[in-house]
Amino acid sequence: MSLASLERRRLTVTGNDGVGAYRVLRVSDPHGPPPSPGQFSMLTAAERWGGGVDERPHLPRAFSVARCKDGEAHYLLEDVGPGTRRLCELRAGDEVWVLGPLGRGFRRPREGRRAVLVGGGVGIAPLAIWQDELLDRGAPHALMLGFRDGDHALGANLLRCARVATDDGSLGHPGLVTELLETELEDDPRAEVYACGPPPMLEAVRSLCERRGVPAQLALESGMACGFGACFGCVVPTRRGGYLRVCVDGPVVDADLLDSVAAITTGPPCPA
Amino acid sequence: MSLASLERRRLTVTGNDGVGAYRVLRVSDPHGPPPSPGQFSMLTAAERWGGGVDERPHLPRAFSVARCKDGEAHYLLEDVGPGTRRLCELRAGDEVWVLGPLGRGFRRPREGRRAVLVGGGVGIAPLAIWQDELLDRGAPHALMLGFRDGDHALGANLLRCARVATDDGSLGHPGLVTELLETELEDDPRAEVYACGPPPMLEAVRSLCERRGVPAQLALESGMACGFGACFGCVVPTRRGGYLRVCVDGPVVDADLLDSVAAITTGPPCPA
Amino acid sequence: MSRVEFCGLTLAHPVINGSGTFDAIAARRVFGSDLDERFPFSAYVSKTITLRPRAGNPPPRLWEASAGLINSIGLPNKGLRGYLADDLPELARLPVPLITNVMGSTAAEVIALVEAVGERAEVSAVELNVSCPNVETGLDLGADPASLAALLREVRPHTAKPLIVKLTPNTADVALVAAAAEAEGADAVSLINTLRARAPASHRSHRAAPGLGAGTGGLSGPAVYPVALAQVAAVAGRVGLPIVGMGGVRGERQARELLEAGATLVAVGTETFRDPLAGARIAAALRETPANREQRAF
Amino acid sequence: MSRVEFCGLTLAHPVINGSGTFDAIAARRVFGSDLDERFPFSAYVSKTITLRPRAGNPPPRLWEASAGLINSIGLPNKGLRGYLADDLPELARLPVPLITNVMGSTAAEVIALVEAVGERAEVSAVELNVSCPNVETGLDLGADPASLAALLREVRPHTAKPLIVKLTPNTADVALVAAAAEAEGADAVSLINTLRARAPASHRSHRAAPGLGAGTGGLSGPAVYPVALAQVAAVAGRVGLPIVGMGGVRGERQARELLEAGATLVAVGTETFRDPLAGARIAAALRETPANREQRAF
Ligand SMILES: Cc1cc2nc3c(=O)[nH]c(=O)nc-3n(C[C@H](O)[C@H](O)[C@H](O)COP(=O)(O)OP(=O)(O)OC[C@H]3O[C@@H](n4cnc5c(N)ncnc54)[C@H](O)[C@@H]3O)c2cc1C
Ligand SMILES: Cc1cc2nc3c(=O)[nH]c(=O)nc-3n(C[C@H](O)[C@H](O)[C@H](O)COP(=O)(O)OP(=O)(O)OC[C@H]3O[C@@H](n4cnc5c(N)ncnc54)[C@H](O)[C@@H]3O)c2cc1C
Ligand SMILES: Cc1cc2nc3c(=O)[nH]c(=O)nc-3n(C[C@H](O)[C@H](O)[C@H](O)COP(=O)(O)O)c2cc1C
Ligand SMILES: Cc1cc2nc3c(=O)[nH]c(=O)nc-3n(C[C@H](O)[C@H](O)[C@H](O)COP(=O)(O)O)c2cc1C
Ligand code: FES
Ligand code: FES
Repeated sequence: MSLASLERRRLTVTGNDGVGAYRVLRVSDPHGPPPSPGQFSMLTAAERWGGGVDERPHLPRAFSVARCKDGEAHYLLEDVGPGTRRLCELRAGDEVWVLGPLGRGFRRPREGRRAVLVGGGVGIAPLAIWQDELLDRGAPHALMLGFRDGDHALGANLLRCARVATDDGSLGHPGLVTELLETELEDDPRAEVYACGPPPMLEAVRSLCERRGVPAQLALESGMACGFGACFGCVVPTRRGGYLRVCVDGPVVDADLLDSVAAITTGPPCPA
Repeated sequence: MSLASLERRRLTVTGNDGVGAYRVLRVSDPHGPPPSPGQFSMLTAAERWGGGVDERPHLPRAFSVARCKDGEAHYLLEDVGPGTRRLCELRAGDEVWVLGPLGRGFRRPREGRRAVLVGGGVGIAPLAIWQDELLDRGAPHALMLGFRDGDHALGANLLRCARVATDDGSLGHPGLVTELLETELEDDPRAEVYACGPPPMLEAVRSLCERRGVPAQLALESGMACGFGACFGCVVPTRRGGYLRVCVDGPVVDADLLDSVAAITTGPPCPA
Repeated sequence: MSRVEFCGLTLAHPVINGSGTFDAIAARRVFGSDLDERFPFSAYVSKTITLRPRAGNPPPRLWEASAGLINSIGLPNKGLRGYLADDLPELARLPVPLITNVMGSTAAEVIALVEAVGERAEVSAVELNVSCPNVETGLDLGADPASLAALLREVRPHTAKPLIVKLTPNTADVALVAAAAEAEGADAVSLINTLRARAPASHRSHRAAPGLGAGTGGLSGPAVYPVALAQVAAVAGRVGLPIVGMGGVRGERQARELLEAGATLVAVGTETFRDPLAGARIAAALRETPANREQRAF
Repeated sequence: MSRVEFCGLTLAHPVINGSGTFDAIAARRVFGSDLDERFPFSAYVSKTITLRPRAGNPPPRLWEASAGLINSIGLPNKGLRGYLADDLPELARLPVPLITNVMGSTAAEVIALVEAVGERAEVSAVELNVSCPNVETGLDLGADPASLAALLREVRPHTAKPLIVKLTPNTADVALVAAAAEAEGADAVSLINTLRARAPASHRSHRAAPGLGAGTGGLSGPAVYPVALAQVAAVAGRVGLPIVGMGGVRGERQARELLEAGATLVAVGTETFRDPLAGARIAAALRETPANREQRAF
């Protein structure tokens, strides 16, 4: 796990490309600490952060590092509010403040288990960099991604060999990605599941894996003010009682730490 | 004097050109009520008003209509803070909210008097449209403009046949524009002075005209929240005691209403 | 959402102006007949009127803050007599009911104001400002339940018109103060007034001068909205009186949230400075999206 | 501006953290040795510690407001025993003096906390939180001069360490409350804590849920700065105690204005969430521009 510098870094945007309903923001970061898959950064546009709807955004926003390549960090963005809107506007040459990499990323599959990556919506982001690493290591794995429609499903092109499900049936399996997962676990119970996506999807993954006794690592989201454990704002309830901070105890947590992921759904901000 | 509509209008920027230290913002407004010289508008960028230094601007900003030509209103801008900075950034195709025209403009010279226009810095703006009207009417007049340096003095090109003074002597008369005025009034005491500029200049004009018994109309500035008499924030003290609201009783006022213009100088915002 | 009953008045919609944030007489000069044709509020609340004329505070009176405005206007007004003689006839021509806001520094002053204003047929309701932080009244009468109760006990009998008490937000527990107002016969409460605030010293002139002529002022605008919502909800949880909710309302969202928190009307202040038709815009939006509203309610 | 004396401590600069806005132990995990090498504050103020452990409020705990943040964290902490056993040894390794912030709902609780914390050599000063609006203590002890005085009269004798009282801004006249603290032997006051605020109901889930798990919360960040400046100036005008000024400090400008208004130290809270080195950035800026400062002073 890489440690972040206490100093947020002012980095230059090298590109911002539309991929279906998403954008991929590329930031030049040749000297930054290399992020582990599943880690995230807190991003703030260097200019005009604020002044959107309701005079927001004010605080930085959390984004998974989606890829790290050729001295650039990639972030996958979905415009759901004033912060993501502003970041979606950035173009090559603009600058962003980056604090990170933060949090705990994915851990390798337990001995004898094969990685099964399950993503929903913009939650495919950390799976991309994780797949990159699995491919580098030549580790066998399966990948299945769910999207609401065909435009969003174009995001699947950012990864390799994904099986795709769409809610509206416009591409791949018509239905939920967890249905694909169910079949997959049927076929190969010696899996270790890596999931990131909207809370209902994560909850479905969690309870499915629990029922089948398959270990799962869930990349959680939660409204964050700081990203480094300072505000105690990003908590989710744990099975043992009490709360964990998603930013420092996660975002990737073992599924069996949680009773349910549904409890988190009310938390802002937390896009589909 | 034109009446404004109660509805602020969303208009399109047609251009924004640098003129020395200033910018001229052009806004398409073919159907708006024609402004009288000396009237002003409250401007707000339609996008991203806010989010500058200290999360400002929040309120609209007042700008004299500097010219009205070919269905466009021109505004002369000097970047002195977050509001003017944002407006200076606007480019053709961007949109602004415009409330106006507002306030009371210049009145014609009294019978037998010749208009002498005296401007300082960005205060040349209302004199430009006033000169346009005087030229249209074939009314004889004199024009003298003061600037801090040569870069600002390029603003004089927006008007015709100006005598220029610069503080640093880089162009025209080295010194204050009020020195030019003094000579002018020496030569032609049957003048009516129209002045707009920073408070110390206005005060010098006021006391000079008072001493010489020359009528003067001063275009005042004052920090404004609304521009239409609602907030009572834009006041300046009057000679009779009490205050007048610059937005509805001015911005152009007869100099003899005031004891001194210096009292206004502390008021934000009020650029040089 | 269309007609609203408030203190016996039937209003066309639930959006009015905050006292001191819209001068209808000046606006008529500026906008002409447009003002009356598209009057943005369903009732008009006057600026605070005092017994004697006041010039108001020395400028500067305004300071823009982060997402807000600090003002130290100082309640300039013509005084009771000037108001009744000059302003009331003009305000009576407005197409909406008139609420007159008054403030006095003693019970006797307040009684004189409430009586004189209340007996005028043009005035539909009286709003009592017990909260303006810009003015040295010695005491802030509304800051504490006991002193407000004492004042209302004396004042209430002096008018049969609806009496709205405009509470101060600068208090430890606004719900307690509202309960005192209810107990002493207020017909409604309105809140929030501006938060006591200070602008930095201005360094523009040669000597360090305060950013506001009066040193301190009151904060309004979006910055105060979360405080307004908390106070309106707290008051609604405590008293049964109708509430005029205000403080940082910019658009439909805040208006709707205040109504959902228990307000009967919402008032718009600072946003009107940005958009004179803000009140009408918000009222129209509230009217247009009842379906949306129900959708969100289950 | 370099070394500052505060309550007998000599601090390297006048910028500290606001309680509950920087978890130095978590930060050490996140940033490693960088944390100690570039520690941004000249003293470290702990999160509020209570007698018994607290899990804190249910999420959501954060709501972004216009130019600010509403939080309802609910003072999660390990309780006194856990703090002393687990956290204190880790915090003692920080390169700066340690101030421990405590809160109790009765005088007996506060005494137990102040005694236990005050006797530890690692602790340089005790800050007493009498103001947290997120927690149902029944009473807000700091909201009123008399109840604060009564509390301090009991608590003060129980520690020889400097006692800083963190005042609540949710009060009618904070200067009166500060005067009560001074009279009862407080060594310093700190302000402002968050303003009582409410986030709108959230319509994201199927049922309308509150935007904050706890319903109400506290507002911080730039939105509250004009209120902080007014309260610090009011307190400085009334008491001779050193003041820790905070509330919406984002940069040098606000820090300097609070110092000019009478604060001895300034604390940074919400801005640290945006920039973990905000404290150091502001301290450096204060150090670098004394000339500028003098220029502006004549
Ligand atoms: C560890 C982590 C990793 C993430 N990775 C990614 C990623 O790779 N890509 C990505 O696109 N997103 C990612 N997110 C989510 C991303 O951080 C949010 O989408 C973003 O913060 C939204 O900010 P916004 O200003 O655009 O929208 P906001 O308006 O702040 O939030 C969106 C939602 O929050 C609610 N909301 C509305 N008003 C408020 C308010 N005032 N305060 C708080 N919430 C409000 C609304 O329901 C709205 O739909 C990640 C989050 C975390 C915690
Ligand atoms: C009738 C009228 C006509 C005008 N015509 C023109 C014109 O034609 N062209 C033109 O360029 N300008 C004109 N002005 C001035 C223009 O309105 C101001 O320059 C503008 O409002 C400044 O806004 P800003 O956000 O850029 O700067 P601000 O920062 O708002 O104001 C600039 C100055 O105000 C002070 N200030 C700093 N902080 C604050 C704060 N928080 N709140 C308030 N003040 C602060 C500072 O000393 C600063 O230098 C006119 C003003 C009036 C009243
Ligand atoms: C410039 C200004 C003047 C005000 N004058 C008065 C007043 O005379 N009487 C009063 O009761 N409230 C007065 N207020 C308070 C407003 O009526 C309102 O309570 C407050 O501004 C909060 O609403 P807002 O955020 O929508 O502005 C004034 C507010 C402003 C900004
Ligand atoms: C997330 C958060 C948690 C806080 N926790 C505490 C706390 O535990 N104890 C306390 O006395 N103040 C607490 N505060 C208040 C801050 O210390 C500070 O007084 C307030 O936030 C104003 O400063 P700011 O605007 O710089 O954040 C907290 C504030 C925030 C935003
Ligand atoms: S985001 Fe602040 S503690 Fe996790
Ligand atoms: S700017 Fe509001 S009254 Fe003049």
